[in-house]
Amino acid sequence: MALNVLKNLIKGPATIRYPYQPAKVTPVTRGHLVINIENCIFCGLCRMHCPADAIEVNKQERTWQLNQFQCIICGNCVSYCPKDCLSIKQTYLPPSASATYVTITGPEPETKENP
Amino acid sequence: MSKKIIVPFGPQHPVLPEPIHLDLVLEDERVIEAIPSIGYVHRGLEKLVEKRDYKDYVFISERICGICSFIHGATYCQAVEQVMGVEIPRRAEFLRAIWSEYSRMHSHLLWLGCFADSMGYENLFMDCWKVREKILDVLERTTGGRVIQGVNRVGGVSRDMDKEELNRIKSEIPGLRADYVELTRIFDEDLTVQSRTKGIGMLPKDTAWELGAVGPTIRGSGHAVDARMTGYGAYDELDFKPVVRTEGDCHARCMVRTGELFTSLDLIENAIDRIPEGDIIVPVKGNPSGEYYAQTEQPRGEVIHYVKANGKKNLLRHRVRTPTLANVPALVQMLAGCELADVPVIVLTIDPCIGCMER
Amino acid sequence: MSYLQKSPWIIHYDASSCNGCDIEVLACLTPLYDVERFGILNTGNPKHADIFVITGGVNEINKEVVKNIYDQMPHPKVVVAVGICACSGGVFKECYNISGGVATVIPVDIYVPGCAARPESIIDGIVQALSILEQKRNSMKTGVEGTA
Amino acid sequence: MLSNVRYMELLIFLILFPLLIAGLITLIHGENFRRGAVICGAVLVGIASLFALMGSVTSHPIFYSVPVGIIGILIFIGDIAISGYIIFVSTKARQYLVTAITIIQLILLCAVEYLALSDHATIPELFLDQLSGIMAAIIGIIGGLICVYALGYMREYHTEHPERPDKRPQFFGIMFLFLSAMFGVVFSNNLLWLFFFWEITTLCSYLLIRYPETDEAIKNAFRALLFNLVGGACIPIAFIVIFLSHGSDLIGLHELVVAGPGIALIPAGLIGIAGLAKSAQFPFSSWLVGAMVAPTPVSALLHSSTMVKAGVYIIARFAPVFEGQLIGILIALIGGVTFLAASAIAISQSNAKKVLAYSTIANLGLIVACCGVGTAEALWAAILLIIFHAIAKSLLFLSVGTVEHQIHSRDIEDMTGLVTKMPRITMIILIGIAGMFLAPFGMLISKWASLHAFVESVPPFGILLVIIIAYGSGITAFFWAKWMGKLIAVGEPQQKDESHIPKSEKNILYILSALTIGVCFGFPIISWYLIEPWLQNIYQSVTELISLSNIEIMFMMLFLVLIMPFSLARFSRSASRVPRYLCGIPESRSTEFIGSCGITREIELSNYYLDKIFGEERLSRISVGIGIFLIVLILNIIIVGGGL
Amino acid sequence: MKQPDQKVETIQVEELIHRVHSFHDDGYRLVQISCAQEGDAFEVTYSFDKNLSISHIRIPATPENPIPSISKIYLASFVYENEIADLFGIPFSGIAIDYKGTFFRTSVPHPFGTSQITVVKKKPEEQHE
Amino acid sequence: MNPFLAAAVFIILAPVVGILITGLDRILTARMQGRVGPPVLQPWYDIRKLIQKKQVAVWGAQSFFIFCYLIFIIFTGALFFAGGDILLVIFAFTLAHVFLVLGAYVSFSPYAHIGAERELIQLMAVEPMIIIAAIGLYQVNDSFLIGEMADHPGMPILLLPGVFLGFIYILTFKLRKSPFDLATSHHAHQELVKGSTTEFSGRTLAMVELAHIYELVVMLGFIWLFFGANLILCALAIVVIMFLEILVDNCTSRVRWQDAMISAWFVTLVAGAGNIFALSIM
Ligand code: SF4
Ligand code: SF4
Ligand code: SF4
Ligand code: SF4
Ligand code: SF4
Ligand code: SF4
Ligand code: SF4
Ligand code: SF4
Repeated sequence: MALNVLKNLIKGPATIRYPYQPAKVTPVTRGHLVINIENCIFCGLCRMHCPADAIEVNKQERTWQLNQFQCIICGNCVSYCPKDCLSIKQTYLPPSASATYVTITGPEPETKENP
Repeated sequence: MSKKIIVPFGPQHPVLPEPIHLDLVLEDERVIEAIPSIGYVHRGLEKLVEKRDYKDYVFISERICGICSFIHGATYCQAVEQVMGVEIPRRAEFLRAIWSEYSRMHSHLLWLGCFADSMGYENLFMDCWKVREKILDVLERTTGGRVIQGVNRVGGVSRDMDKEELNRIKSEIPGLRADYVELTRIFDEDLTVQSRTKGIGMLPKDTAWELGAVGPTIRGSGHAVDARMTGYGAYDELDFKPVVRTEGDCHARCMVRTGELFTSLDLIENAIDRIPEGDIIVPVKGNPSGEYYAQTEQPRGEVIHYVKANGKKNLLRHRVRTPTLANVPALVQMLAGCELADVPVIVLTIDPCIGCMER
Repeated sequence: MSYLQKSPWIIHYDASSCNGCDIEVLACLTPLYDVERFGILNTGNPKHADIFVITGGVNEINKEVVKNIYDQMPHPKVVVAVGICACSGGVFKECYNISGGVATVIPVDIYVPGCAARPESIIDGIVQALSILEQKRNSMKTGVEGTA
Repeated sequence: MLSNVRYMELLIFLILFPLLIAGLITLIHGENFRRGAVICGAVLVGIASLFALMGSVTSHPIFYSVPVGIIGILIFIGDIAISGYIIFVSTKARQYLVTAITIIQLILLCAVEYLALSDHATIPELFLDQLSGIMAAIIGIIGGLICVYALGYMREYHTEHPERPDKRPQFFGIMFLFLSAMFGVVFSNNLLWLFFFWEITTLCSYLLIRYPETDEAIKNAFRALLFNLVGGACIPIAFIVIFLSHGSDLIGLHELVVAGPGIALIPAGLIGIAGLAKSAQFPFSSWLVGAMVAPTPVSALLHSSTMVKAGVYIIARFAPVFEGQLIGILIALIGGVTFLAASAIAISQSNAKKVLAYSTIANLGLIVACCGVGTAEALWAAILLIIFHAIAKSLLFLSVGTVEHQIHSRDIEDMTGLVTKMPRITMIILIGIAGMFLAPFGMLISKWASLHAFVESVPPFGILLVIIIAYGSGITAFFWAKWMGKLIAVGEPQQKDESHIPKSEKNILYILSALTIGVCFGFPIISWYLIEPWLQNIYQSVTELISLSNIEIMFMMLFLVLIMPFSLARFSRSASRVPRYLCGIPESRSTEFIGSCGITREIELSNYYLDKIFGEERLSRISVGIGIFLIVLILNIIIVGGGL
Repeated sequence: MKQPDQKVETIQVEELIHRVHSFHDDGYRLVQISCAQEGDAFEVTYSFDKNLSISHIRIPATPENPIPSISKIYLASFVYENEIADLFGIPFSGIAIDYKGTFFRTSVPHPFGTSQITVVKKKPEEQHE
Repeated sequence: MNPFLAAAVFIILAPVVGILITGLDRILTARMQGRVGPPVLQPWYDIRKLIQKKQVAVWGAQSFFIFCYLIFIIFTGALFFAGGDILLVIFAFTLAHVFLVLGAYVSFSPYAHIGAERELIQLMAVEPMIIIAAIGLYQVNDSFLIGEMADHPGMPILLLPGVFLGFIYILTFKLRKSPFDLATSHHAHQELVKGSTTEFSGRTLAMVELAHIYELVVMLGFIWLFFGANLILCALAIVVIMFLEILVDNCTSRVRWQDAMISAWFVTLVAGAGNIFALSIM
């Protein structure tokens, strides 16, 4: 053990000096969920299959709502979304001091008038 | 007047990574009686199976435990697949085996670290966890999650490893092996570690069997009980020999785990050599009906996932018999008559996974 | 900057998590992340601790335990809820035995998301907690006792 | 200052007056009379002994021949009477071993008397020097206080144990008889006298130990008798040796010591063995532990502060003879082994009186070790030890007795949190304990002195003793500190209740605590005016024993220790209260928690007793073995030395 | 790879002790005891293992009639029996170490023994203060 | 130097030296574990932080005993550096520790209680060796006065190799380092939580920490005595010994109390007592 210890001492620390150095990320890291609301058709499939119940979809008001502090970033919704508008970003959400941190992505007004 | 010391040990206690409680009755520092009490992590997640789609439930089953998370997910999928009669692609089974073995290594390294820490060997704890980060790097690189991988799906896995990745993994193995040799040497030969582990927490061969211990706990007492020997998934094709020690003390259980680090590396190498090309997932249609007891080997021992379904998209019952629960009777047995200083050491040698024990 | 910010000692408790976040909290102490750089020590004893790092959604019997630990911590103190479970209950929110987030039991100052929360996230969370700690100390000095 | 003759009258008063009181108390029953007589007697004896102490200051030893020749005969008759009584009771109780030894002793004594008749001694029978003065003061003051304390104690004792026969008149009679005998021991110059008084203390001890009249008490009383007789039997042998080889002129204590090691060594060795038995050194120690069945004042008087001191007193008298001699070294080793082993055994005991008993044995061992070494410095330490120990130990015994009557247990474990129930008594016990092992209190000063003394003397044996003390002091700290901890550890505060304690008991305890602290301040004075002149007389030249700067340091420490408690109030207010840490289990300020199986459990926190390492039986067996080995070695040297 | 189907043998409660005894005498290891509810009926399944092959026996159960504990034969059964007693409300008689309902302390008694789903939706508003 | 001046210098400078050494110790430990570690002044920050915290206690008397502990440790150190009698220094040291133990007992809290018992076991293990070291130094210097020992022109260590060895052995107890950190540990993960200090908080804990720092300096003072007036060598020795202590701390697990106590006694007997015994024969 002594050898090991001395080796550590000589080799210098293995520490990543986060936050002064960037954090480790890989291309497949699951950081947080984002939506490209333009394509969303508010079908609610993502809501149905979210194991954490983190999504609310309101078809009438055309809102898609994510409780980011409830989403477990499993990516299940991504695989169920018919329009592929959901995706997972590699950066993770920063900690926050507010308890009910809820992101509401506002409705995209209809551009096409129905006849 | 009795000369007793009655001490509550846990639920919040720095040597316990997870809450469990023991009423310790001591005389000087000798443990006269140790009665465990659990339930501090009982969430009742099995009940969620009645609410969630059986496919989405995979993510919950993964969160039974954050350490052997992968194997929980895989075993659940395996159980559902058996009920539904789904034959999943061979490549998926190999991938599951590779990730399982990585989980096992990460779990064992984590355990070795906590074990060292329970004896007050902080440096060794740090070393073990340093090596463990290398395993986590591989897991994150291949699945996207450090501790919760989230790649299991009913019908296969959701992520593949390409040729390049497999080669990279393989090329990293010799380095890991060297690290393991170093760690094993310390756990095996260091005098203070020996004085804290040899002859401590004896679990004789017969008792271990009688009490239904599983995993390294029973393998340290001389029984070759390892669910991988049943050849589930890809294990039927991999060369596998369980690590068994006969001493039945804390040191033996520790050495079983260090031995299994090498076995896991061998299995991974083996799997990479033999992994077939092909799909990684098959579409699963319909709802399950029937029941199945899926049995796999977690780092802590054999786990049983039981599913029962009646043709609805929600299962009727999901029940997990985790290795820790099976090892609790053995723990009670081992604690009687030990020293207070040995309590954390002995508690840790069953590698208690309270999270999965209580679901 | 006060000395409180230079020497935050933490206590970690697993109030019914899946372990994923716990091991990440532990990982913060280990060489790769080494929070002792910030003077952070894991004391394991509420009476020495300044920061309560808590994981998991608090189950039935843990409510009392969590409250007890919180009460035993001397002022000023902050609570950091690590992981989705601790923030809101996460996947287990609807379980019968889960109260749904630490905030249902004790006041939480910082929420660290992630399932499991990554070590970097946890470090960020603790660093954010430090300034809250400082605020609480100031309000304590001016006579207004910290919350609860 | 009084004249010499006055002093002699004082000595005779001190011997006879308690005897008178004893007779009165035994004959005239009635609570109030007894009360008055005991208090008067104690006060007068105390004052007289103080006079004796003052008389011994600065003056040379005063010798005095009793003008009445018949007393020698009376003493011989007394000896025979004592032996006869012992033979009577021992045959009745079928303790034939005791009978046999008494008969042997009687035969030896007759031989001595035969020799004495043909060679009538012309030495002064009584004398007074500083050591006698100190001893007399201890006997008079502490003994008197204990007798007064016993008044209240024995009343409670008999209400608690109605089944035991109430023989209080005899009890107090024997107590005073004992005081008388003790004065006799320390004032006698004629060894024949000394032996007579010596035998009386043995007898008193026997009678008082069997006072409760339980089977255990009777058994232990006979054990005490047996061991003391075995030791006592060595004294007549010593007389025979003296008479045969040097004639009656050396039958005086002073004369014998002055004669020097060449002549006195063998008798001194034999008398030393008697002293070892009386001061309960291994292998004789078990009688003292057994004696703890007696009521607590008896334990305090006989078995800690006075009678056992007779044993070390006699060894101290012969210390100059032992200096640098093999016999002295062996005696010192017995003391050392006893100190170490008895301290170690004390760790495994939870019975407060047994702890006190073993610690008494240990301290006596240390004194014996100092005397065996026999240098001026060592003797200085020994006498300081005698003083400090007598005061602090009697304080401890008496306060434990008081606690015992209040909580109906003498188990240390039952004293948890006593500080809330009986804060004053607890303070007193704490002072007593601190006096036993903590700097800057008495025993520690003496330990410091003995270390200084041993390190230079009789190499390499001195170093051996130093090593023994080094180990012993750690061990001592362990068992005392854990007891202190028990007293102040407060679980659930109890109702404060000290009202049932008799006033007399409380006052005695206050006086003794004051004395304990007082001698710490006063020890330089005692040293300058009493001990150093005495040593000067014996050793001619005495170097500076304790430097002024060290005294200053000790005073500084003492001062700090004494002012510290005044800060207590500040601290007890400043913190806000939170429940104790129970791993997160809520506790709500009581000492209960809900444990496994939903059972509510009480926290219990016993001390450690480390039975596996310091078990009584194991260690006793080993150390009795060593003790016997060393005694046999001494006897061999004596026989060889005598034969040559 | 498809594993072979599993056979579960249903027996009567009365036979239980006898059957468990014979498993024990044959050198089987107790693997687990589980319980499931279907409609109003409960079933308790015991699994034993020897030489890598598992056998299951099953008995019907009700919350009214206690099942004899097998902890005299396999001590380890006490964990499973306490668990089933607490979660399903099915009583066992003569458990070697009986926690008397404190093994799993749950917010609702016997959460698995009631037919209504006890999963409740919690609002984020339910917060401290 | 004037003894009073020396004592004053100790009281003022010891915390500075002690904090620097402890800080370097923590960095070195971290480096040995492959970590970066805290800033050098971390122990100082810790103490200041603790003073700023609100005070909580089970019983107020706890703080009283700890205050006594601190005062007597400082007194011991002052006495030491003023050149007093070494035996008195040792006894004052014991007195101080008894106060610490009593402080732990007062709360009637399980872990503090066990910590107190273990603290006493440590005291029992360590005390013989310290006294023997004092005696050994006396044999070499012919004086019990530290003042005179410090002026020894030669190197007492040459005559006292065994004593020195034994002293280094028990130094591990005194510095609360693995494998002998029985009663309380710098690291959280141990079976006794924080052992004897479990129930202390805020200012009380700060006093404990400060006392530990004074204690460290006193213990290093003892090492100095083994090198007499040879200051450079002494400084070197202290560096080497501290390094070795930290190395051992990092290379061992905590042993059980039986092993700790018996081994300490054994080493004391063989190395320490053997050494002074041999010296007395010579
Ligand atoms: S990532 Fe998972 S938890 Fe998050 S919203 Fe999508 S399905 Fe729900
Ligand atoms: S599944 Fe996709 S398209 Fe449907 S609501 Fe969700 S995000 Fe919109
Ligand atoms: S032991 Fe249990 S909790 Fe741990 S990883 Fe395995 S399945 Fe998960
Ligand atoms: S044993 Fe512990 S670490 Fe492993 S899965 Fe269970 S809770 Fe997690
Ligand atoms: S409800 Fe949330 S916090 Fe509780 S266990 Fe489940 S996921 Fe974790
Ligand atoms: S947030 Fe995720 S990883 Fe963390 S405890 Fe909860 S389920 Fe486990
Ligand atoms: S305490 Fe016990 S022995 Fe003493 S008097 Fe009372 S009952 Fe008798
Ligand atoms: S309830 Fe009683 S018998 Fe049962 S486990 Fe608890 S203590 Fe033992």
